[in-house]
Amino acid sequence: MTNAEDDLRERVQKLLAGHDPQGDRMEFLRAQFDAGLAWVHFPAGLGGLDAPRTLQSVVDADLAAAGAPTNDPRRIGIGLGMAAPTIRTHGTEEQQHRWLRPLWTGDEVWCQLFSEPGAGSDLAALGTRAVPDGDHWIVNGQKVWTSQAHEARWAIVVTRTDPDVPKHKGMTYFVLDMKADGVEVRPLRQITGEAEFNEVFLTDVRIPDSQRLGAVGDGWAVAQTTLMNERVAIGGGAAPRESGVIAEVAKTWRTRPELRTPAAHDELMRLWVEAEATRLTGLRLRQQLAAGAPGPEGSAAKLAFARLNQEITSFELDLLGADGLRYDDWSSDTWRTERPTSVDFLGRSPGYRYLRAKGNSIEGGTSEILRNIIAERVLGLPGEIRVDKTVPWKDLPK
Amino acid sequence: MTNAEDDLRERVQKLLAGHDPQGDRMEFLRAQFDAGLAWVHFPAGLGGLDAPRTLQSVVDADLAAAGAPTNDPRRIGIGLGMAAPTIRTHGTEEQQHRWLRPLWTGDEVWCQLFSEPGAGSDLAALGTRAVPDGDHWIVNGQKVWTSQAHEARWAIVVTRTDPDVPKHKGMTYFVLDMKADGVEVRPLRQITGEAEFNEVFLTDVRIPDSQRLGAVGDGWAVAQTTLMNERVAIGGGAAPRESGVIAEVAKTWRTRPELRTPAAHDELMRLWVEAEATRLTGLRLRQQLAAGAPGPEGSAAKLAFARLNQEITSFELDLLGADGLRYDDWSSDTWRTERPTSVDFLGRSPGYRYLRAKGNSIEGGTSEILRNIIAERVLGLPGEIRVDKTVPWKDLPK
Amino acid sequence: MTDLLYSQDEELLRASVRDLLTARAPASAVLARTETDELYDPALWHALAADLGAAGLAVPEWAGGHGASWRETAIVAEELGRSLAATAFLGSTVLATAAGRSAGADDLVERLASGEVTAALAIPLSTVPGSGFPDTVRHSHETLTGTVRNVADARTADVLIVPALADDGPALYVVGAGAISRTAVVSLDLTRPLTDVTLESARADLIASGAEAVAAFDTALITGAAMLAAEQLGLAERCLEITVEHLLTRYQFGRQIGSYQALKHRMADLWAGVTQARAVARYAAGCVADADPDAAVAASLAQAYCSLVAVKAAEECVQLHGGIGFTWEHPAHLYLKRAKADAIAFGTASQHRARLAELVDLPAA
Amino acid sequence: MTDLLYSQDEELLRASVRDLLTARAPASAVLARTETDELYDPALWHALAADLGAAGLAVPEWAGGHGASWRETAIVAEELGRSLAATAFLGSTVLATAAGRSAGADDLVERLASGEVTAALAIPLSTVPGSGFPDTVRHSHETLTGTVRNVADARTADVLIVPALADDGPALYVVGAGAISRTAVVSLDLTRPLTDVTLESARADLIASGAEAVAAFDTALITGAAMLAAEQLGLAERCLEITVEHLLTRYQFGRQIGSYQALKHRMADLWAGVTQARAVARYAAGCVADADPDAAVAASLAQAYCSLVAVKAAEECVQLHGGIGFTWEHPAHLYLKRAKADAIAFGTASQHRARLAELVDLPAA
Repeated sequence: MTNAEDDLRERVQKLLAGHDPQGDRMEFLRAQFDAGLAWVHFPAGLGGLDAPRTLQSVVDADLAAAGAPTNDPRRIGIGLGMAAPTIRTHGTEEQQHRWLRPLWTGDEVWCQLFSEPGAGSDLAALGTRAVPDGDHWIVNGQKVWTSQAHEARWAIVVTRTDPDVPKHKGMTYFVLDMKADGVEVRPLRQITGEAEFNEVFLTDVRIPDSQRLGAVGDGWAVAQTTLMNERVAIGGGAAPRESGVIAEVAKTWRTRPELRTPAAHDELMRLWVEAEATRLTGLRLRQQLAAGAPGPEGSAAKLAFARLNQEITSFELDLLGADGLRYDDWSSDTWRTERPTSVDFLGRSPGYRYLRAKGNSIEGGTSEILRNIIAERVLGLPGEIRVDKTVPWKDLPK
Repeated sequence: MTNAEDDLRERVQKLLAGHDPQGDRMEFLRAQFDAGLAWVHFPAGLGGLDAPRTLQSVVDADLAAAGAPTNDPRRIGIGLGMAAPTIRTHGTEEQQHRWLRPLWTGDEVWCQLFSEPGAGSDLAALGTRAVPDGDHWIVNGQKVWTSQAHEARWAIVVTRTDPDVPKHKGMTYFVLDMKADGVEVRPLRQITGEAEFNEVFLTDVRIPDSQRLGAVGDGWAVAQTTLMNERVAIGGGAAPRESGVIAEVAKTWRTRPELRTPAAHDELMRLWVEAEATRLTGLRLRQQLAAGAPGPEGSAAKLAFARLNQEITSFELDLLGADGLRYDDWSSDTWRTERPTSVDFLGRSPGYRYLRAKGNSIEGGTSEILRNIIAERVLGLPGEIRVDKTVPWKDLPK
Repeated sequence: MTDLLYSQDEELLRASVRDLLTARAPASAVLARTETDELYDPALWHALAADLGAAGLAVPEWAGGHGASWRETAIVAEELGRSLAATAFLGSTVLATAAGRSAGADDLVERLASGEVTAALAIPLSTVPGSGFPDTVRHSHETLTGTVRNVADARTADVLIVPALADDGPALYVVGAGAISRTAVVSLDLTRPLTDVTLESARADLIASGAEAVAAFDTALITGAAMLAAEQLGLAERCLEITVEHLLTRYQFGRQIGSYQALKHRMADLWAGVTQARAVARYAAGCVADADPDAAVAASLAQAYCSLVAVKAAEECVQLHGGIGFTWEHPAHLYLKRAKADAIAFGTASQHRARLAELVDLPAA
Repeated sequence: MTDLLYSQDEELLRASVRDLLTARAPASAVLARTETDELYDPALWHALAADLGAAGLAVPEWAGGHGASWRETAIVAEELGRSLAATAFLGSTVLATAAGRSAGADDLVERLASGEVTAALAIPLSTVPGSGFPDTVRHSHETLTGTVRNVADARTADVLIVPALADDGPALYVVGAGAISRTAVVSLDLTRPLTDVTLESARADLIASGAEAVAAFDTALITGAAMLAAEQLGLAERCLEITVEHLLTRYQFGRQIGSYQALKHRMADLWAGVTQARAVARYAAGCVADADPDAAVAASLAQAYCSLVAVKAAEECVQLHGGIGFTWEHPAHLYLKRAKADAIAFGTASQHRARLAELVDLPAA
């Protein structure tokens, strides 16, 4: 055991001694942050102790053993995974101190305003305009596919500040107050009948220049920091064999022998093999990360996950036959009010799984873009011929 | 029955009266040509009578009923299908009279010298040089994938005559005497172990200018005539259900019950369904042609045929298991001497079928090029960005 | 050999049906109706079934129809597959009419052919041709009792044709809608919602029994499978069409996304699949129209092939529309839901492969 | 959990093997040897098996080996899959060594581990793990009689390990090559040709009987399946590599063909498949090395997955080389033939799926 580790565990004990882990949750989390035990690799005063990142797991294990509360990382995933590293890398001292503590504790939820109706895979085509006005910017535009916009206090947002230069060069990155005037959040209903995501309309929204992250015109570079951290976050936990949607189908197979046919059996096993191969690939990726050698295998995992979820859920409906023709809930009365905060693949009907899985090859980078990335960055094949690199943004076909 | 049809049938009877259909084969064929009953839509004196093309089938049926010989169209397919229409469209009167008669009777076999090692899908990239020398051209280069070069008397050949203009503009089309000095034919061994095709090396070969088809620099347009006729020729006969490679597998399935597994059964039926769908597509295409409305469905048929042959033969090897590990003949002694003139899918081992089928998605236009053609010409999607249209041929990357 | 082309008359019929559906049931209207109490548009049905005569195409003139055939009926099915407008076509014009004609229920067939009455065949939509005669409804004391789940187009049907087991074996009955109770099913397919039908001592009129009832049941299923293939063809064609349109109008990275070769090749493959599906579906329609001995093979072949093409087309349509294709507002999801439900209707592709194996003597392991 | 990564030692071993094979068995030499009488290069075998110690990796030091494991042996298999040099590795170092160790045939194993003697296991290469003990060879009067078709690496083997049925049940024997007759098979796979082996009252030494013989037979098959997956992984990696190289050097229409997106996406999908195959093959090697109770599942999983990836990689290699890939001169066909033969070796993917179903309790219909 190293000295750094000893030191950290001592600090954990001190935190636990001074704050009841079963007491007020937010009070405890704030104290954890102030003790530098939030993300130990961050600097002192910003929730960390400049310790090696790998030691966070030691802290978390000891806290979990003591029954301490968590900051519910699923709920504040966008803040933790995307906003925080971006603020840390590109924010001023003042910005870091203002935002990181309530971000980590979950006092303030964050969302991400990147995609637009006309700028999906091609994020740099975005057209949300920000025009300077004294020490403020006036922002107009429409963002889409925003998770948790309806719960968020803050947003990270990329805007176009100079339409007269090529598209990658005229963008600027801000933090936006979701309570500001002119911010309208509308639920975006999806093919499953519900609305996980939102559209966000920005009409003459004023953002103080003090909420700019990075220099004017540097928005693309700042956004890369955000997206890089999104990609690292993909990969998932070490699930046991027969997890996820394959488990649902396997359960159906074992418990409903009347549905079995010889042809379905081979197809079930083909999918079982694919699922197990994908699981082992994920495990190997985790072993690589643990050994400090992250590889591009995450892209393979995401590609395979999307295809597999789609194939398995499609097979599940075929296998069920008559029952596959039925759905659980399209209710048009509830979709605006009962908003899911995460995907519930397993708690809903097979039909829901089939439909929701269609999003897996679109969200977080389409499978088509992933294949481009693999072909170009991993295999070294030539990039697409680009016609949009030197043309001013305003002259691009849209 | 029309007057034209009556007239033709009368001429057939006259031919049969004057020439014993069971007598000398070549004598009969030459007489058939001279009677204008070779290809009735050609002009008089060139094997035809300027009759409607559709009436040829009437002539052929009557001749067949009388036991007349055929010109063995498989053996002289390149001459009939590609050289003849090109000579007819682009040749001078003299050229047409010189070449068409012995071409049709089979006295002279033709081959096609188009593809080169560096110019496959991109035929217009070809580099075989033809340089004028008085009333001759001196030709140097290498051609490849030439069927029947070792039996051919004449070749149609496309050459580069001007390397300083963009590639489509600097080509010229010739008829080449395969017995000329400097023509060397080498068998090209393929993955099946045998050699259906040839490489043809041209070293200082002299071609009289009188053997040029079309104008100097018009070679691309002339070649289009040839290739268009190749594409029309694809489509095939009206085969009954369970023809071709699916018949082989179905036979194995029915006669060797010990090989059957439930999984293989579903795969067999999947392939059976694909084969039947492909057969019906071919039938529908023939009905369209018969109705005078040819469509682009031939491309779908060729794509499907290639994929299906490959999938079925691959399945056949899996089904056979132990027997699939064995081949019939790799003999290195015979491949140079025993040259197949057509593909014998059904007479050879399953391993041969598996390997030979790999060529189906390459020969006569790769499946990739076919997909481009469908996407662009049928669906109206944009063409690939071209970087080779305006650059002189000599400056293109190779 | 069956004619696999479309005749001029068929193309005229197609144009009329398409004009009607384009005018009266554009995608936005079809979507909007899925959340109202009037999913079915009675005026549209009247225009289609009665005015254009679509309900009586496959019924001889002496029986009150228009004396065309299932081949022409398939054209209507193709167009309805493109449109997705909710109608009683499959249940009434295809299944009930085919069963009624086979059973010789001339009065009922005449009323169906006029389009003024609609009927449903009380079988689960997932019933596979060649499967045994159903036994979930029993006949005794002149009445029917039992439950049938997932019945297509029963929600608004005036009468039901019910296959039931009587004391002396299979039989087919006609029951008035007033005599049954119907429970709406929350269906995967928003534009062809299913209904659970319960009969409790429901009064019923016998229309066929014994071998005749079985033949009518089999004929209805084979005809249904063949007409469904036409619907799947139309659906796939439309999905291909709107996807290509999207690829031509959507720009990313300064280029139409239809200029990216990977997408072009996927569209080309899909087009090839649709082209093959057309030949297969036409063959099935032709065989059913001609009562060809190959009809059972043709119908199963069509379901084994067209089901997969339709689902593939709808899935590609969703994927290549990107985020847009994942929204409720875009009609892509309506096609996806119909395509997937159609793939289960009358049995899955894999069930049809198994049936074909029996029909063409390629025995199971 | 099994370590799925490569250790530093393994990477060093890989480099040595690759250097040797690159220098002594380049593709042109491998192809040329397929048409000579010396397909197997004895000097190469000595360098690989004895000098680099590849034949003794999985044999403990006390038994005359190098005390590594099947995990390291898998590295050699990967490299041989890349190279396709014909060697006795699968027959002798994998199958015979695994069987011999399980049967406690220490003397034989020691000689095999040194690389100075090679052996083959007299079973058809297509034998599926979990299938019954073979009965084509019978033992009586101290001798063996029977025929075994399609034996791998028997052509040059010094001895054979023969599973045979004795009066009292399954047994394993060692037979000298002099006592058998061998008929060369015209094999699909040019670089691993098969041999039909006939024993006529051949003198044989018993090395195991009853349950021990069955265990040795099963162990050999599971080990063989796991090591073959490593070979398939190496083959797929190499096919991907040379295809990408070709896409970078071949120009059509003025552009590297690797700039065409449809081909890029196919390569990306293939890379993803190879990436998954690597995890699966490593898991199988690890399970076999550790005698993990999951080894049977891991080996069948590996065959069910890696077989398909290897064939796909070889088929894409042929197709994307265009005409060049169809010629005898280019090594693509050697990979295709090996990949297809490997897909049948120890059972097809579909047979392994059926076996997995039994192992993980997903019963057949």
